[in-house]
Amino acid sequence: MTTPNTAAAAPTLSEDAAAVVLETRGLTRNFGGLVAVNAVSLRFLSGQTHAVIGPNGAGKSTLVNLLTGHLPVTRGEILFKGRTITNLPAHRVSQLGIGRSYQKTNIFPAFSCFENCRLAAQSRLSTSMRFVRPALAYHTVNEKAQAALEACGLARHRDRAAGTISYGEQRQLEIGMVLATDPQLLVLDEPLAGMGVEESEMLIGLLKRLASRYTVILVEHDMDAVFSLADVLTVMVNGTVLESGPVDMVRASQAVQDAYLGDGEEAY
Amino acid sequence: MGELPPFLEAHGIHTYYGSSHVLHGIDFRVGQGETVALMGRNGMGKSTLIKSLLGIVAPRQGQVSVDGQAVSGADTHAIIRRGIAYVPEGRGIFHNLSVREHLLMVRRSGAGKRREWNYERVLDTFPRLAERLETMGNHLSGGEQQMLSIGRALMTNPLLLILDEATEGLAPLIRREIWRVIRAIKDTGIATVIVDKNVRVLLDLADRHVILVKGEVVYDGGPGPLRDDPDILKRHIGL
Amino acid sequence: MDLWILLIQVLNGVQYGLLLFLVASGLTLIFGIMGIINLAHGSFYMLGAYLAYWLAASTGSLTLSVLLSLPIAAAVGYVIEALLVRTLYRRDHLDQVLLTYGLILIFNEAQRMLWGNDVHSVTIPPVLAWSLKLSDTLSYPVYRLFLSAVCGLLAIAMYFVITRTRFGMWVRAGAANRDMVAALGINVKLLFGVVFAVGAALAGLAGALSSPVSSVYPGMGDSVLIICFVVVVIGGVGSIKGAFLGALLIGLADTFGKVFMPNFASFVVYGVMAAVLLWKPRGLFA
Amino acid sequence: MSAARPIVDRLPRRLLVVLLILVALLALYPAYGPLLFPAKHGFLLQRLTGIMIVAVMAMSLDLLVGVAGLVSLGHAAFFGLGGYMLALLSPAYEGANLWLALPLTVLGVAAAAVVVGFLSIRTSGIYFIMVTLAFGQMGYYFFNDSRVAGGSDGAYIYVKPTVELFGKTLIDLDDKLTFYYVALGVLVGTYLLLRMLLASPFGRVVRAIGVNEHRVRGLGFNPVLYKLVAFTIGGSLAGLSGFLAATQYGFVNPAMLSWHQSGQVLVMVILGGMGTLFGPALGAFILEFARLGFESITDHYLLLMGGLIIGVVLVLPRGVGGWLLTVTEHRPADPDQEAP
Repeated sequence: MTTPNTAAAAPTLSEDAAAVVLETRGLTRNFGGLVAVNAVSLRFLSGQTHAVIGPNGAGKSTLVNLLTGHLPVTRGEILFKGRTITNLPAHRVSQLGIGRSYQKTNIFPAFSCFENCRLAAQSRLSTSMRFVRPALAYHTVNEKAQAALEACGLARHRDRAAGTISYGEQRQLEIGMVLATDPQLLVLDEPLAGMGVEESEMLIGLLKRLASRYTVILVEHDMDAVFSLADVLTVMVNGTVLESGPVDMVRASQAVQDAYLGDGEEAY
Repeated sequence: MGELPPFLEAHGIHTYYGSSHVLHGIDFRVGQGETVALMGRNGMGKSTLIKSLLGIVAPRQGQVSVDGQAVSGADTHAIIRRGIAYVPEGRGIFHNLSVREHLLMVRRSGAGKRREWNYERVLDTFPRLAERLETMGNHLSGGEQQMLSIGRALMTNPLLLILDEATEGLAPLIRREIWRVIRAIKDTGIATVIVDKNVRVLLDLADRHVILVKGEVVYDGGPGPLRDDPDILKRHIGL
Repeated sequence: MDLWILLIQVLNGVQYGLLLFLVASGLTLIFGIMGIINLAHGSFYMLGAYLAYWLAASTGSLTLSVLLSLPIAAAVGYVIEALLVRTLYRRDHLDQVLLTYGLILIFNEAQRMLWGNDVHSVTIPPVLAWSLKLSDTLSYPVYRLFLSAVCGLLAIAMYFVITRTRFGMWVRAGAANRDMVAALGINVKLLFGVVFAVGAALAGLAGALSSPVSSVYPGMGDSVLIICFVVVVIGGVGSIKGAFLGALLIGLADTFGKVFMPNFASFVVYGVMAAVLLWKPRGLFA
Repeated sequence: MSAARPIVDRLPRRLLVVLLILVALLALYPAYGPLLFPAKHGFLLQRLTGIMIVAVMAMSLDLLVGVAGLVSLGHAAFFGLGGYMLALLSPAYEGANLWLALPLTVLGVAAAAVVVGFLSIRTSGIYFIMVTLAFGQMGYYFFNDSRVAGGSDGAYIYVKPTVELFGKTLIDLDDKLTFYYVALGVLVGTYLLLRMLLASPFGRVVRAIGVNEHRVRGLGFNPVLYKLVAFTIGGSLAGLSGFLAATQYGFVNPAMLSWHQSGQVLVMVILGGMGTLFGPALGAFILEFARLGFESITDHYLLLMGGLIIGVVLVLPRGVGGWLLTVTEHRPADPDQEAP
């Protein structure tokens, strides 16, 4: 079994402290007696798409929630560009430039698609404690929202209520909202969950475009998508890192094969 | 292999979550005493199919019958009472009930006054539970919760046991233990529907395999063709 | 001497607390298990009190009327659950607040139509209408002791039912995860109906039992409702144990508040609640 | 929280027309009232004034309940506090100076709302309902049990506040007709103020919190801050409403702060249609007119009120305002609305 630190030995980038965007050190989270994330130490490098896979209950979602401040950490540290962000509340993490999407579609269904993105873009105003001028009169915010809407391919649904577009489009909107917050790092939590075939293909296209422009942490179930998108792959099982490294290496690993197909020795 | 007389039969199940069309006209049957593996990647509709069969989610179209009786539209408890026990994904353990209470709250004889499974036998089967009788649900480990969920299901003396991801997220030793019990249950002649990621075990254990892709059945048959042509699995399930 | 007065106050506080518990336990169960905020719960308390007064006047026996008011309150509760509350399970809490608020108005008006606006008193049965002499100047009414004993016994019985019986296990399981209860083959609709009816019956019983002590008057359900909500929230919504301790806490706080801060007694009760919630935002036992 | 919270950016034109007609009917009432209801005109004028004042409170509560998702059952505390501030600021036998009394009242109530809000916003759901109820009841018993401003008997405000500029009386609040128009002005003004707030960046955030607070935090806003400011604004407007009510009746008593008052206004908000602003104001009129109507039919009007409320819950889940929005929004063919 390789150590998690092999992630840093990715082929495309040398290990350079400056290139480490996000790092976890011994990150641990307990729920009662259950250790959902257990001493996870990972490095996420600038410009890379780093996928995290693993069976249900492996701790992927908990990891995302810890990285983005949605859950407090039990033990360990999280560093963003060298500064600790451990246990910062979610809104502060977001303001630092870590944008996340959610596994379960998490939008404002009654608002128009544009308003969803506009609200996201508005979060980058110095403050939203502005009471008099209409929100729609802030043109830079509008432009950012429109750009995000176009980037996620929903410009044609600009004025439709987000709850009325198709499920796949809602997943796209979810990503559009993240883009509208000008993130430096994207944390995408199962962006393909529950999508149809054509919808998946469309979204994978979108993710590919994003992968070339952003540093991405991608938590996903869909193997095809992961293999076609990721530079680095981390496999989690039972809250711990089973393997981490370049995609092809991890893919060939026996331990990973077993985690997915069973170890065959499970005589009963 | 001759077809077993059906215990549970479903035809043309269409289920929606809101406007999202999840199941596209599924036919599904379980013979008496038959072990059926329900397979497919995440999000393909396996759990939704089970919930539709049990009336936990109301299908928009389709018929379900249990033991020859139509149960479409019936309340969940009434469907369950026809001899089905359900071990849900996530185990469905009550945080505020002890192990003992979990077992006693559902103790009943099955169809035809069958009483094969009782408190003592369940505890014999899961010795770890016997050691933790007064422990509350939220203080059990994942493996203990899983054993309790299965033990609780057996207390109802079912004719059909549905196991949704019963080995998910468990340590290998515990998984082995769970598989041993499932095999033992199968051998007592209880029909089972098993959803699991462990394809190798399923190929060995199940009489019949149903593979779902995007809410449709793409394979329904014995394990033979799946063993002979690994491509089928690779395409629909595997790495 | 002071010790006797203290004892009397403690007895009063405990008696009030136990009475509150009878009402609050139903409220907390109905919210904890069924997810229903039932503002009309106090109306069952009022119903019990008026039934006791009315039946005692016509049958001449308070004991009989208390026993009769119990099934009547349960039946009214069951019918209301089946006709109205059942439509609200999947609805917003605010719809429940609004509908049960409407029910309060109807109950209050029905009370006025049937029994008028007067304050009525109910006579204590002769067997219990005497006082225990504590000292030369102090005595304690036996009926209050009897009331505490009955409420205490009911609390114990409830504890037994909840912790030891299958029905109790279903109720607790329902509070944790009602869909799973149905998936185990238990008729949740019926369970909910019964819980609602039992809650109504307990509140009605509390009203009937306390009628000789507190008299019977219009709007009596509203004040008990609010104080019971305080009890439930202090204890943690859905927790019977919490309701019990919360009820005793409020009973004692109210009684001693009246002794030590006669001008701010009610203020004390709400102050206790605010303090508890600031310390534990989800109550003591949530 | 309910995901189907209606969004009212621009009112449908037909609805706007309906609302303008209603406002015009109110504005012209003093002209046609004496002709239509010769015997009851004075009474109705007073009643309408009172309803408009309560409608202001209902809209202020809608900002909390319908927009921010903060279900407060203690809103009357701010209403009552506004009234008591006026009573305390009024010298014994002369009118308070409005230029002083009004800002002081609003500031005082705002300060109380900041404190109560700061303490209650930590909780959520039914706990928030109950904490606000507790604070409301604390306010009630504070005025009921203490000797402040007459205790449980309440206190009279013998002379209405004076509105003077350079020694000249601008507005005579003692004049019933003048006061009627003041109330109408405040009603329309509050509505427009809240509409402005809702359209602002602040309002958008608060509205989003009411729909999905978790997501708002994920986008980088601190919801606690926005909820606190919204709570304070809502409380202050309720204080303004209480100030006007005390001015109208010349009397304050602890019942102004009671949970009954909070509950009644909450019913106006839900019945009128949460989150629509105009709906809760309509709710105030509907409930009060229903009461007037039922009172004239039977002594047991509460029975009918209860039935009306239950009926609305069962038949109009989004309240009267939500229903009005749906019927006036009726757009014939919109190709973009077709599912792809």
